[in-house]
Amino acid sequence: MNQSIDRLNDVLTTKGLKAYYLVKTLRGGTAAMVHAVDDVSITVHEGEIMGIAGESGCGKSTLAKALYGWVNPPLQIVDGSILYHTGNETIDILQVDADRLRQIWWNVVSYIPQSSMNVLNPTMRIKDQFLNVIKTHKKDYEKEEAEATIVKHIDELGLPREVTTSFPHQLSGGMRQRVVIALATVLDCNVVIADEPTTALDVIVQRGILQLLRKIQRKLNCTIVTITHDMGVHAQIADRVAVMYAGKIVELGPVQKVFGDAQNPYTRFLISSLPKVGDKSKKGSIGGKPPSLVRPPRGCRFSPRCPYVMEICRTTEPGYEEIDTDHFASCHLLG
Amino acid sequence: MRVIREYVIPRIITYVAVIFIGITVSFVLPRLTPLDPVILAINRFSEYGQYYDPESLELMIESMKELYGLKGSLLEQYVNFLRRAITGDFGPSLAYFPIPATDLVSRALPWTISLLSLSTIVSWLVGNFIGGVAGYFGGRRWAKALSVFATVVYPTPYYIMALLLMAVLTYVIPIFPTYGATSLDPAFTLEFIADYLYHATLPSLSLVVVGYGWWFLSMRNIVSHTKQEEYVEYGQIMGLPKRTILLKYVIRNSLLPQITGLSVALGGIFSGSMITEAVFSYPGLGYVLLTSVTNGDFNLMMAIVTYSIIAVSSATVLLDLLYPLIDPRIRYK
Amino acid sequence: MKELTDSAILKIDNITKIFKLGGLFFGSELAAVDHVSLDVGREKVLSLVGESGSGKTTLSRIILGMIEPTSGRILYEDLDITKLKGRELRRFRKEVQPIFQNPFETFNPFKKVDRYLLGSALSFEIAGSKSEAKKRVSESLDIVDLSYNVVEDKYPHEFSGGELQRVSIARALVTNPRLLIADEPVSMIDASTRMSILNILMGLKRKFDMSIVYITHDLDTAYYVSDQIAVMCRGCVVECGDVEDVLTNPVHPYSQMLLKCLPEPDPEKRWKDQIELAGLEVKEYETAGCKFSKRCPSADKKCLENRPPDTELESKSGYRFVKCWKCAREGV
Amino acid sequence: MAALRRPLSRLAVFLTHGIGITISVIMVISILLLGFVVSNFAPFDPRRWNTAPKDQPPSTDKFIFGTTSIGQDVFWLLTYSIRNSIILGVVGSVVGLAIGGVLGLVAGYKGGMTEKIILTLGDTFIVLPGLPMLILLSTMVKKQLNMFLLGFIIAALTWGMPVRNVRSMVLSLREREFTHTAVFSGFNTLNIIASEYTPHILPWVAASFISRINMAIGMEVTLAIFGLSSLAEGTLGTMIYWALQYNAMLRGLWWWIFAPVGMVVFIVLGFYMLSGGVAEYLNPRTRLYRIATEETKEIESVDRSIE
Repeated sequence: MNQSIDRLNDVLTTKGLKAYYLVKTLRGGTAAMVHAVDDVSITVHEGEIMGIAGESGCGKSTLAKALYGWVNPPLQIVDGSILYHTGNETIDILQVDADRLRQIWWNVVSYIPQSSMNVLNPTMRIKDQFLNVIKTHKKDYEKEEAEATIVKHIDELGLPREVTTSFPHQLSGGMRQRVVIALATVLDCNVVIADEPTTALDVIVQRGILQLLRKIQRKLNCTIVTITHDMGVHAQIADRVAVMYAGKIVELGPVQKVFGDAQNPYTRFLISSLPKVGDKSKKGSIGGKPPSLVRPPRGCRFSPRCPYVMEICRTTEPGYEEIDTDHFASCHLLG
Repeated sequence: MRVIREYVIPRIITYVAVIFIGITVSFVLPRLTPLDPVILAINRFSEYGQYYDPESLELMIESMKELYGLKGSLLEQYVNFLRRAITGDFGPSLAYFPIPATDLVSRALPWTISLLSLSTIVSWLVGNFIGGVAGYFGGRRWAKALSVFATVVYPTPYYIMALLLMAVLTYVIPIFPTYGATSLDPAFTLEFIADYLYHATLPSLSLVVVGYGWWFLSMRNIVSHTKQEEYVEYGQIMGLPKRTILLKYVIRNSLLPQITGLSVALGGIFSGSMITEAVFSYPGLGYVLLTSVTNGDFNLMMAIVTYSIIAVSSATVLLDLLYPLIDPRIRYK
Repeated sequence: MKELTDSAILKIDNITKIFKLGGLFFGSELAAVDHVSLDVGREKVLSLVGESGSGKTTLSRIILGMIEPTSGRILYEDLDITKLKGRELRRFRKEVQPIFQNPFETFNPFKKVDRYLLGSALSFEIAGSKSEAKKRVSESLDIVDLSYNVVEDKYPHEFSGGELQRVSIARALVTNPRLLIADEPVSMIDASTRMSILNILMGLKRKFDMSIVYITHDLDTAYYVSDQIAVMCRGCVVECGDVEDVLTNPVHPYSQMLLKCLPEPDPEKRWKDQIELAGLEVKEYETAGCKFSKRCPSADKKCLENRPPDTELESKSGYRFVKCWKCAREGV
Repeated sequence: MAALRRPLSRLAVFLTHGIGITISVIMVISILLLGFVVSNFAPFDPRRWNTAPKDQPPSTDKFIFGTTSIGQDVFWLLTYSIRNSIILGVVGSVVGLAIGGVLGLVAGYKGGMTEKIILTLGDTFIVLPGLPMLILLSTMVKKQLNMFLLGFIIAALTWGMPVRNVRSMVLSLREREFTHTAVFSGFNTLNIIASEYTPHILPWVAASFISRINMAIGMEVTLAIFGLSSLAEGTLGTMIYWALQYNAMLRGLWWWIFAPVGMVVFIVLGFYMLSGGVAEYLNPRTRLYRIATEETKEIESVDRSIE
């Protein structure tokens, strides 16, 4: 385990966060709201790796963008707040103006986007892309000093020195991924949000990247929020895991509890249903398809596909209770 | 060096092939048509009431055939045409007899080249830059206004723009000369340059205005796609200032296809400049072509066609070779 | 590889595919598939496993006749696939059907889906008339738990990923194929419906004695679905045999590394040691010897320079090979 | 009636798709009406000289567009010229597009040596400066020049670009998975090109057909300025030629030069905006979105694009 969990001061908390997409249909022009993130309240402890799991279309990427404060139409925050507790002050990233937001970015929170294999500017050397970031976010920017920081940071992360002078297309996918991670952590920020950091990578390279993330967390003592659908990745590096389904958090807790003793049927399905080398037992799949986020089903959103569905599940939404220390779940079975 | 071997040599081979095919096509096509240029020329003369007795007519036809290089079979004509063409000899010009066609062309070429390069560079830079900015700030009103202007200007053919400019700027507000280049002989004196510019403004203006429309619209189109690229969004996520995003991310990556666009458009721009010269009687290749056409000067026409093909394909190959210096991806390969 | 005449429906015999990169005449060469010989057992599921760039998709494209191999041949029953023409080519396309990775790319977005279902039935003379074709199509749709009216007059975008992939499987079944080539059929499907498709594929082997080549980068689904497995690295088959043997006690260092890097969904089984990642992986194609030698912990000079031989290892089913100098020496 | 409802509703959506399209459709329709309908009502053959008093300025009662120095009624002459120029434009555009399109298809689908030869030939014609070639060719056939021959000459010089565009489209379509699905569903090459590829290639062909009309009209006017167009036949180019010959501008007969020049700009603008609108409307992405939202009342498909 990385840090002992007793140091419980939080670095990030969201209260009742609702982030919807406003989508116009062509025909009648009637606006439809896609409830991508629907009333989510989570807390992230300082110095931990927090995993957010869920299938594609469950809204975890939207949550990642909202946490970082990257909200552009058609996405809009309908309700709730996102509070960053740094040193002495607490900032709600959703309320700050553009300039303040720019200061917060890369100093308090930085972001590693999905498919980071092609987010580097193809016609700009890696070094210049680093310099751009440092110049924008560091108060007293000074070229030589910045160059020194880059080289030190690159060495620390075990990347070869000649990476800085090459262009993105000269590097392999895995190497570009590591450069993006280095880019996000060059200014020692408090929280790093990584959206699907290893999805497009091979198994061996993925392991290298995950171990790099753990090394960074230990060295910079920062907090990392990793978002991925791969439960194996969460089991390997996360301290705590939150499982999302159709825009809501259905379970959240320490990784041993969530994997060892999952309370919510969907979490249990996510962990147990997937095939694993050495286990030939027949795996079933839940019927139906992920629910529409435009008109989410009434009551518990998993009810149309849940094997333990009860009458109450179809009518009222289950509460979100703490069943065990720091282990939350929402399901009527827990009643 | 691998890059030279892999990138340069194929370009040179296509360059030679294009010129060869171009010249062959321009040589063979007119000869395929059922008409005989000599008979055409004779008819034109006889139109002015000139009467020739049969043998002198026969003699004239013989010598005309010699002058036009129409002796012998198609293949023989072709072979000795090539042999002479390589040395730059296209036979004498009929309209300005006995001056060799090549001299006329070499005198006119620099005018065309200067007019062409001047206006192409200006319209390329202005069109691309404004197009890029308008593409990036799509929604703004001034961007929409610029787009409408470009949409109106772009499809207008060169000579129509030339006529419009001529009407407005020489007739309605007579501040520019209606025709001709500079009356002084070419020298690098300030006075000559001022006079040259004074005369070249209108022709190049019509080229620039139409050219601007093309580059503006194509750049705005490319930028509207580039600004949705992932690396641009990541630049914004990193909170880089708008200016850096616009210049170093969007415009820099959108300019690359515009360079290849330039080499493709060169053929068209070249023809466009020729028409403008004809309308403004600017002493470039276009004007010489106009006179050669009105007098049915076959040799001069062949010389102009050959030189234009060489000029355009050389510029295209030059651009292709310059391209790797600009786009790092090619250079690495 | 030993010639397995009777029990193999498909024999890949020393296939190589070299891609030319770069200019018109002088480009550099890359062996995407490098002297691969492999047999697909009759009524067996063989999974082709490897990372991206291992050549597994290129090999599958060569089997389906979409790409010309540079050298070597492939025998399907008695036909040499690389030289098929006319009637034989038609028979091949009837009996060997593909299933692609992205269901939304498998169907032309502007065409209705049933065009391909009915088209397969009619053009391979499975059905004489449209009504007969419709009956045959309903039968194959039934296998994937879909009915004809669900499919009729529908555009591809009107289905969810899982449904459309099932339609794609049904289309492949219309011509009663003997061999299915499934290229990453479930990698684009979300987890909850993925299992239903894997179960359908396994069902085909039992109910219709069909052989399947299952191409994937995901070892877990390969273990679940297949009987035999071939592990590919940079264009070569480094180890192949029964899935039980290969995945529970792998012999080749590369297979061992693959299994070690699989993220177990169990917090108790976390990786203990750090692994060293190769600097710039691009050069691996050009190694003369074993393609994995640059990253292999027990590689020596011999591994770097010359190609390792294929050594047979004893096994219950008598079908187990490995391509590695160390294993050849120690005769594991 | 129901069968008619769908295309009509599709047309309605197209017309209201964008302000640009509506304007361009009105412009093009008015041009076609003028050229092919109104011109038949000309009281006499406007091309013949001295059929109207000379140099009359435009007046509302007799000559709405005025008359020329060679005794022609500008308005009726204009309607004739529009028709000829449009015929010429369509022939030049279609023939060139057909040659280039077919060669592009062959090059894209066949590949190998045939592709290299076709491409090199095509590239030559792209690089070749069109004007001198055009002039060279038309001096040769000056006497028998009619609209169709002129159209063919223009087509012979402008087939280069479509080869490249169609070839790259076919290349990318050939790599798409649904091509293999079609092959394994037993469809032959012709069927694949005809019914699988056309919905993807159609938008470009439609838009390019319209914009190439502009190019053909433009080339004819260029020829006319050099006095090489068929001067007896009435086209927009020849109107400008005679206006220039008689220095209409310097002698203040502005309406004689302005009518053809203005009409060329009007036609070229109308067709250009129409081609842009057609390309945008038929563009696969927007079409898919329209099909998706039209049919499914639910906007299920819209969800999937939003993680």
